[in-house]
Amino acid sequence: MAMTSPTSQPSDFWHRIQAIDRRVLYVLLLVVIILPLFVPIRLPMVTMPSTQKLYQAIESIPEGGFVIVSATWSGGTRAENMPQTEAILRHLMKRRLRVAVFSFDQQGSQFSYNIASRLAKEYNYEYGKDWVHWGFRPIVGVVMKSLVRDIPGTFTTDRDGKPTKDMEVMKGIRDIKDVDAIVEIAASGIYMDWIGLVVGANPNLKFGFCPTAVMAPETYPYMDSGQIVGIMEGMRGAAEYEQLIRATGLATKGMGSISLAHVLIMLLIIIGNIGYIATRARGR
Amino acid sequence: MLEPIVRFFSAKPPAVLPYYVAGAVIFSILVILLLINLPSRMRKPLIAIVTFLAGLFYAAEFFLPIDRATNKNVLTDYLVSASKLGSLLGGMTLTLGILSLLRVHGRNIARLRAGWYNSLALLVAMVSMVVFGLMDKYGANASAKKVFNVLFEGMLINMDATMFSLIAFYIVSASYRAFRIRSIEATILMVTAFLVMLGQVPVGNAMTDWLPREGFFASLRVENIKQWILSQVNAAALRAIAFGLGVGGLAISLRIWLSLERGAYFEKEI
Amino acid sequence: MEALWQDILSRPAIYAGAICTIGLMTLVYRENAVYRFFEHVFIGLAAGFSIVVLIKEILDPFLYQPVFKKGEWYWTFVFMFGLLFYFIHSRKYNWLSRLPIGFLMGFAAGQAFQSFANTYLPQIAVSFRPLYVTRADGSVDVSAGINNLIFMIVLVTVMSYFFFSFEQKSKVIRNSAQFGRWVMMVAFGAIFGTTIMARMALLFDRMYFLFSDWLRWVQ
Amino acid sequence: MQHAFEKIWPVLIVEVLTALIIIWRIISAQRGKELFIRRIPGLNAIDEAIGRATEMGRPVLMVPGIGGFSIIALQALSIFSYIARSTARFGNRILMPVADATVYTVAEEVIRDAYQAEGHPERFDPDSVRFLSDRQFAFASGVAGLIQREQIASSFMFGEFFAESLIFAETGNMVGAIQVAGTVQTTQIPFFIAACDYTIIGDEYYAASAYISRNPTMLGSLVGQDFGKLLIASLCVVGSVAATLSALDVPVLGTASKWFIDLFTIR
Repeated sequence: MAMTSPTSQPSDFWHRIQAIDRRVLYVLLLVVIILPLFVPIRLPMVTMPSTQKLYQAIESIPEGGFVIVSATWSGGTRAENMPQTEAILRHLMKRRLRVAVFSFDQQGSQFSYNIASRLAKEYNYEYGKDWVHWGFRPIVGVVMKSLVRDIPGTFTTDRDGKPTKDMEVMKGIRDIKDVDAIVEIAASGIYMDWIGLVVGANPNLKFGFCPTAVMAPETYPYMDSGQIVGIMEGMRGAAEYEQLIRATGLATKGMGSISLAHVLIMLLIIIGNIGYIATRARGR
Repeated sequence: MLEPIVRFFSAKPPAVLPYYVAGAVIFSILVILLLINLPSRMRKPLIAIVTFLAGLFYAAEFFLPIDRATNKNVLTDYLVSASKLGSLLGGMTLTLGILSLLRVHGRNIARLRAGWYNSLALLVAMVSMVVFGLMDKYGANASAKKVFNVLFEGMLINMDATMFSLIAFYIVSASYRAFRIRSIEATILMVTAFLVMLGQVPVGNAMTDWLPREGFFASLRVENIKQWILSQVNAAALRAIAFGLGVGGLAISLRIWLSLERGAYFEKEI
Repeated sequence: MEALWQDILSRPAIYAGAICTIGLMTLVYRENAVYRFFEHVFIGLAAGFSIVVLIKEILDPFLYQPVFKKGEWYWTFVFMFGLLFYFIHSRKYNWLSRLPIGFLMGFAAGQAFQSFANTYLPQIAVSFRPLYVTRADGSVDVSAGINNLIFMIVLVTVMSYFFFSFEQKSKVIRNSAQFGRWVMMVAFGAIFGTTIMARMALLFDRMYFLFSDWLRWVQ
Repeated sequence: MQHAFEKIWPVLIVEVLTALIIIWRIISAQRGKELFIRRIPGLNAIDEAIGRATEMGRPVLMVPGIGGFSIIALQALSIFSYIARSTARFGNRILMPVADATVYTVAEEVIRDAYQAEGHPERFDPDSVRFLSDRQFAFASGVAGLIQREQIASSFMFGEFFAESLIFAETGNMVGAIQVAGTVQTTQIPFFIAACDYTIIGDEYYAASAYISRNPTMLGSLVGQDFGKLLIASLCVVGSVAATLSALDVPVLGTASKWFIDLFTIR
């Protein structure tokens, strides 16, 4: 299907639009990716039901509720997972819910701490009182099984090794029944472990999942069955979420770039085909 | 009867440990000397036996009856050791790879071939990563940690991300060039890619936002078309391909396990 | 100038990352001396890091610690067995390297039973799709039935494409295989379309790194 | 599913039966039964691609993917051994960057053997098979650089490929190489289709060595595999009929159908 580019090109218009130099395409791409960083581009946005559901689930948590955010991602998927983490934490802090962050990934632990502490400043969240970071926790199965029965016992210390026992944020939190929601931001199939080991243990627990766009389709069945309460799908989901909580963050900018890039690709495909059809029609 | 063997292979206190380790080394060397003199007609059967036994462990672990309560059988507890063994053996080949790098680039430098300075840069980068990486783990030097941070977080991670991101450029040129209505297959490929792209971005969704959200016409909204393609056609086709791959993989595994495999590596006289 | 130095020294990792990013990105224009240099640095760093990982995460915890800290002396045998790999460069005793290689192959092959059972067997029962579907309230869901029928047709026709030895003289099998190939193109087009999103996000992340983390032109 | 006895029936009916059929077909094929195999166009193109490299006097690239040492990598090496025999005959320069040290170790031997078997051991350049990096994108940067510097004429990519597939395929396309690719990572097939001249799909990959070598053992195995696939496909069809019957609540048959579905339901 991939024809090697023709060596001798007739210089007429229809042929030329079929063989635009790749460097021209690359410059165009760079322009559409960079532009929205500097010029805010507002594109029409339709919120997907999956994003809406996640937002409503968080909205329905009573004030002072306790939410666990797990950020199991690393640098490789920063582009999608960072805006998601930021959007969800922003919403939780806006609603003044108690937040506990941790990660099954070493890098994710660092990233999520940076994001949370930056937002904490913005929303006057006090560490230890309003939020806590439990740090990096290896071995998924062990942590999940144990947090169902005993949360303070599972996370005895925070990321700096300080004991969590007397922290105000953990007051009254004993086991999974005291948790209102868990949101996992991940680039892997870890949602299956949450569903298998944790979600069923508390019927009122809301489990939200924020996968990368590539991962998302395989999670739809679990939203239909209600095991996942809502899904924030890649950067696009994050952009929609930002719109729902009325914040313009990284995802809105990113989505501007990404949408324009899609439009660029689609236009190029159309142009190429017009040229192809035109030359073929003439060839007959 | 097994008791003395188990005791022999148990952990040993520091006092006698060196003797056991030295004994194991000497014993292994003796075995290797013996193998060196093995007549050639016995070599292939020996390799076949080793391969079979290695595979037998995992096969038996899977097929042996289990205790319902613990979900284990007699071999399950050894899985961890087996995977350590596998990583250790696999890891030991890395030195062969590194030797290849050293050979190719060492020669470039020694003969001052064109671009020898690049080879030098490669070796310098490698050595500094090893030195500071190990200092980072086993030393407590703050400035060493800082250098490691520049090498790892600053350079390596960003280089990973950059190479990864180049795919964005290539995906543009590839789709521009390949998605032409040249043949039925190319046309199908293009149309679905196009529809899914429309469903991916808000701009596309806005195009069909005038359609109702419920009822029959809702299924014509681009995001629903996209979802339908992914959940019905895509899922079914990928599953069908996966079944084929599963059976094919099983067949090759069987052939290798039972030393029935033929072709390049397997047919050579040794 | 002074201020620039201060800035570089205060965040050297960011500066190093930015230079590496730009250096590798020049590849899309064409292969050039700058790219070549950074490519070699990249491979060198990666090789160095692999050595570090080998020592830190394999040799230390699986060999040194068990043998010398816990007294599990028998791991010495594994190490000695692994040394047989190095006979690969010997002309005469080259075959000895086939022992550990055969061992690893056997290991990989033996796992196939479990991985087949784990990966593919559960997918069989999920493919049992009823053509008659009722909703919770008892009414008939026609579209779900049609979707299930389409699912089955796709599954079977695509599988028929992968029959290698049944003679494709039969018109039914040949048409089914042809249709299966077309349906696969639908699937591949869809994968292509969904992947674009993730790749564009990566490029955006790079630009964000350059313009925000490094240059601080964007907040 | 960690153990067979967690749900023994599907394991016996599908997995063990398939395995036995494959072994049986292999053994009967070794006794000399004539076997047929359908055309796989991508594999026929291998000779064409080598021929072009010979004409142009530019090197041939072979990439065995970035996966570790496994059955997939071994399969790639059998294909490359065939290619190396041709290049040994025609005297093409070859390049084979490898991403896994164990694969590299075996690959060097396989390629050297191929040259030996063709009677041209002197034409084998030990530097042509080289370990680059076991880190995905470091390897990708190295291969991309190699493709452009060496201006390769043809490129063969067989093995496990992930996101880097398009980097290889597009840079190869840039220098105008003829490209043939195949991988078991189905998510990468679209990118190979878009940028390569020939792509082999799905388990055509596992059929490749049988197709090229026409070795009876391998062909027999292929026939056995077809039976395995036929078994699974029929089970799916029967299962769907059963699911429909049980949804319609047909007396007797409905109950039998439920039993049948239960038999195969795991978890």
